[in-house]
Amino acid sequence: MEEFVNYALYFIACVCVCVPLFGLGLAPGIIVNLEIAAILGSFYSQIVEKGLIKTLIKDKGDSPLIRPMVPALENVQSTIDSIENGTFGKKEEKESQEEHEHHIIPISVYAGVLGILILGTIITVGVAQIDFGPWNTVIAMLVATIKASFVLLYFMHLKYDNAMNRVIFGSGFFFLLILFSFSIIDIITRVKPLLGFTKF
Amino acid sequence: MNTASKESHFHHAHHFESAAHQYSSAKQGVWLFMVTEILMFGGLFVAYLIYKSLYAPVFHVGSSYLDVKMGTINTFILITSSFTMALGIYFNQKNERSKAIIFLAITILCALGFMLVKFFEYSHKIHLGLVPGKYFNNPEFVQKVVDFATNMQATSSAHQDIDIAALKKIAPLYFGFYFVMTGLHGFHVIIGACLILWVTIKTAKGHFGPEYYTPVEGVGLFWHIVDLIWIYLFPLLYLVG
Amino acid sequence: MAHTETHSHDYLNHQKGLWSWLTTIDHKRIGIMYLIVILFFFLIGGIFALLIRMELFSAGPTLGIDPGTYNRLMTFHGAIMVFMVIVPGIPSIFGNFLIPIMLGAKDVAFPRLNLFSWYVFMLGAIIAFASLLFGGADTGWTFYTPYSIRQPNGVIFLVLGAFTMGMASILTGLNFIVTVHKLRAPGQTMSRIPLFVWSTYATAIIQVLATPVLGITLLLLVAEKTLGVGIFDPTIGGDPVLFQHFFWFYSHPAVYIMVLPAMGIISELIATYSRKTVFGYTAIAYSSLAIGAVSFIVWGHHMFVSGQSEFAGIMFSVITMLVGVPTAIKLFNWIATMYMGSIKLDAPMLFAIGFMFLFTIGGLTGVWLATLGMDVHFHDTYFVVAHFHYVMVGGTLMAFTGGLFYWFPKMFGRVCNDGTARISWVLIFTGFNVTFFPQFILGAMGMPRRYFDYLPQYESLNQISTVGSWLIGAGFLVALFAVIHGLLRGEKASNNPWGGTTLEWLATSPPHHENFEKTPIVSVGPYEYR
Amino acid sequence: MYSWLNINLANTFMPVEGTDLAGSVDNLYIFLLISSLISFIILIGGMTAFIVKYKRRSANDKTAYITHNNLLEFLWSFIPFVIMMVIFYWGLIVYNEYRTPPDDAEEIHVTGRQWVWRFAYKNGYAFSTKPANDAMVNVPLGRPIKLIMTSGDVLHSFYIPGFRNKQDVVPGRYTYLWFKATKVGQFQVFCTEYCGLEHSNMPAKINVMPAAEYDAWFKAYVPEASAGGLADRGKELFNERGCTACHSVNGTRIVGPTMKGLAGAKREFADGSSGIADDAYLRESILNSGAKIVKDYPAAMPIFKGQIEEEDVTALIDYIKSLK
Repeated sequence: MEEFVNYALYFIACVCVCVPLFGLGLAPGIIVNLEIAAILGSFYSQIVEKGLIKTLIKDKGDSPLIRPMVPALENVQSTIDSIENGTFGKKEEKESQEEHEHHIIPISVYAGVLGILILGTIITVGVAQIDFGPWNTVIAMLVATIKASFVLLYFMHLKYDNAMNRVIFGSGFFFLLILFSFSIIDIITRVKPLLGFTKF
Repeated sequence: MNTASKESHFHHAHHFESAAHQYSSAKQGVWLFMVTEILMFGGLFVAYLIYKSLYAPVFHVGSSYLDVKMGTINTFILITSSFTMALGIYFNQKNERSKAIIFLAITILCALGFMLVKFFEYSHKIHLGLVPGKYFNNPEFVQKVVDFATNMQATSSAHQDIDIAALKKIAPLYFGFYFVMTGLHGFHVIIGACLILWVTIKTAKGHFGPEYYTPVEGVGLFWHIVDLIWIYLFPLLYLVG
Repeated sequence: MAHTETHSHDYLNHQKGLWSWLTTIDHKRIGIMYLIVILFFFLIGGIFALLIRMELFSAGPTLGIDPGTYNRLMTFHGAIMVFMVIVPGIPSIFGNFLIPIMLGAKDVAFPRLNLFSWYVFMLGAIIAFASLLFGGADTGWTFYTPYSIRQPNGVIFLVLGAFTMGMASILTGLNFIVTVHKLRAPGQTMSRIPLFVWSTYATAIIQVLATPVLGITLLLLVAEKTLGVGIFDPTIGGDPVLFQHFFWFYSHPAVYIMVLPAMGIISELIATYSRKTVFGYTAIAYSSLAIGAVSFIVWGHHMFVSGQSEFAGIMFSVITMLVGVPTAIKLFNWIATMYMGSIKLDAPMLFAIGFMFLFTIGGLTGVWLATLGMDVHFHDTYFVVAHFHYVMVGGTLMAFTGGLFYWFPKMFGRVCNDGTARISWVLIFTGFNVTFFPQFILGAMGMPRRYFDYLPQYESLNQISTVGSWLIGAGFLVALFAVIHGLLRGEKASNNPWGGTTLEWLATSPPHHENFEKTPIVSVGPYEYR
Repeated sequence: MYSWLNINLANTFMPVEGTDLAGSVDNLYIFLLISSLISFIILIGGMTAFIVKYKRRSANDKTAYITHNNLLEFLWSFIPFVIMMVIFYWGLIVYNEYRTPPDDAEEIHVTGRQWVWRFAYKNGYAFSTKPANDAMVNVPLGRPIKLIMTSGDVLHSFYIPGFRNKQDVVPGRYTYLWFKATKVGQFQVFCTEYCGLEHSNMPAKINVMPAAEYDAWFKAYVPEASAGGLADRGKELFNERGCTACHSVNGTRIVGPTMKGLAGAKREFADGSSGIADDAYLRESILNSGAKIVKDYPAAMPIFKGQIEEEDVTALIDYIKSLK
């Protein structure tokens, strides 16, 4: 009996804490911030008049409890300000206006990225031959992520793109994470899987 | 900054304020479509990871059947094609049309090369009978899975509860995943090749210039996503089994 | 259209001939084409519904059809209504027609893509109906494996049809997100766009992020049926519960795709007919996004008794309670909008009141089904059937009909006869309650759903329910008559017949084919009733 | 548990309670019903009051410009949240009773197949619900029973409205459901997960007997020694795999053709061809039923290829041939 009850209480606590923190801490982009701010915003816009967050940060900013929350609170405040004074939507327009002349990356950078990708492939294949047991998976995924991030940043110009596109792309992985974590939470509690990390 | 420079007779669409406005809208639209591609392949990766953790022996022996040499060649092909695609866009931006056509053509050749290598891999597996579910008849593979599972059970106590008899029926599952994932990816490579062909023809006809090259960049983004998916597919299937 | 040639550059008469319609890239014409097609599918889905209710009139086989045909009727009623009427319904018709006008834009961001998604939608519908030639599908609209794997090939066509229509849904969602981001009128910040645009924006985000997972699930199902891949087939290692996870990961956000645009329409109707600024604009706008965000992490409440583990059940139950809060916020805000307003009970407002009435019942019973203790008894009984009809028919279709009568003058330049529309409301509202409230009781008494035949003790309530379904059928026919009559002989409509303040009422009705001669400058909120 | 809550009026529609658990579910049901009724009356009552009070009197009434009120909005989002957490927690307590069977529960094995339930007791007594017979699942009064359930082909769901209990039956693994009956009598069982043609014709009955009578019945049963012949093994399989659901052995037609006198008889098929029902035909029809469909019979037989071992097929054929 207790096992279920404390599971449930533990879970309620973690949902109420991690959703705002996870959202604000990891993904500063506009949509994810907006959606998490939506949950916070719908309470703040109801509970907190204007400026209470500012006063909260100003006078209690250094108390141990509030200090870690300060960046997150500023984030929410800046989002609400940008929405209130109507600069929210327009911001990217201005950004893309300055970036008017389309950003052209020199060939040398492309060549450099190609080199890194080829090197990465050689490393993964090489490392795969040696049997590190459980660490094989971790290394392979690490190298693949590095290669993927280079392709994303330079070949796909994500580095010079505005924040909205980065957020759009990030939200895809975020929702994949949700699908995987909730399905595996169900399956782990039913069937004992052999985690990829076990030594074969 | 007039929106229509002299050589490229480009006028931005009537419902946009300026060329930059149209460009950033189009870019955002393409990025949104890339998210749907990631989510679709992501669903497959999630299913693969879940089943790999459920039936580890089947996936371990299965991946040893894959030819890592061919996989590596394919990875090199796709990476170079990604590079030549990026150059194709670069020269279009610089308005050097002939160079752009050359690099786009190389990208299409790489795509066809990728499909050729895949054709050899597939025909080799079909010849061995290592095909999904219904049509699977390779008892030797099933036997290998069973042997591997039994010695796994013998070596470490953690895996006592593997149901060996069931593994006999589950063995073809690995090749089900292999053919669905690489097949869907191969289909996207073909779509990419056709799109690049369409863009090369438009480049030849001089529709693009430093002012307007959105279709090339859009197709480029799609091609890089296809390459990105293969970057994750290759280690998951071939190396990490 | 018998329409006087006063000014020919409104979008209906700007160009003539069928070919100009089939190759149009004007978002208004595409909205009308979606309207015609979706009303036709709604008619077919409705006929299947009436046949099902007729069959369930009495215990034994009533219409003399065998269970196989009944199961096909049940499957096609579900598939047509979900994939062809309610999911594309409000976003593609009213979203396409109104969002550019409400934002003061000339068209959606990608007009040709808009037309392409209409053709993809039609292709999907044709493929889905082609399944009738290959033995039809009798798996229910949820295609649960391993049953759907063992059925004739008709299932493959229905699944591919649903996949293609999902593709059209992604493209429409993509189009709306970029339109809302990039094509707002000068001075129109995100807090000055109408609430209908906010809710369709939240819907578009869900469409883009949820539908691909449905795409891959249906593709895997087709691979399962053709190649026997074994991912969902338990005899060769698959896990049917995993199919349910993948299916409901899309299908629960899909029910929010269905209801969020309806909430958007209700915000518009209540604001205009109470002639009062909406109470808690930011709260309603943020609630749409909050519902969109939380809808992705609650799908497990469809699987409490499906063999899903207890811990996952607890987790999904607590998060489903979270989703209830933003919905409750919206309901309270709408009612607060009516406070101190000046309410005129025209037909669209009647449909909005009907929505509030039925959606409240649907929402409250939803909380019951999210409670673990109750769902074990109520799952897969007629209680669930009543719940989702209250939310979908009572919610989305009431709002859809209300929206149709509300924006009819703007779309066609003519006003529908208000009396006929009110009669149709009375018929639909009473018929609906007579049909589906007894099903709550049937569910409590334990009658399972998708039953061709039932025990005699359930007969009397089923008979009441069938009579109610005739009333709904009559009600929607009267509504259809009101629309057709309005098209042909409705009296000319002014630009702003109902006194609305959102941008579309500045345009002429029917609007200029470029929406506005001069792009309007927005300086105030959307509901400024001073 | 809460006597003042136990208003029988609200309880009339729920089937008769067969277990204590059903009692606590009904209390939760009454609490939910009343709380929803109150909130419905507040919401819709408030709305109708506003509609009547603020009727539009003239074409251009002036209305109050109220945009928001923070305290009110906080109240009506925090209070529903608290109520919902209370409802969740009460539901969790009841759910916990559902899902933690006591250790001393007696086990009965249940196998769901397309359109038949098969029950097997610890003492070897086993029976199927089809062909329709009056055999019922005998269960002792006041002692916990745990049903270990699996499915032979597709998803089914074992639902006992009287006990307010339901659990899906998933092929390929075991799911369980437990109850402690507190009222003697018969309780209806339905299949609630859609499973095809006869989904609505797959009932069973649980017969709650006084404990002493149950124990007597339980000991009285002596499994008759099976003669061990192939045909007997075939007969056992014929019942065990649910063939009785569609094929009779006494000449009457159910869904599929009868087995009586089948071996060696001439058969016309749906595609107009005909043939003798020899061993090869029987084997093919068992493993791949779609191959030859007999004229004017539905093609509703599941595919058994890959689900029945070779020697079981020969045992079945032997049994069919013994049915003259």
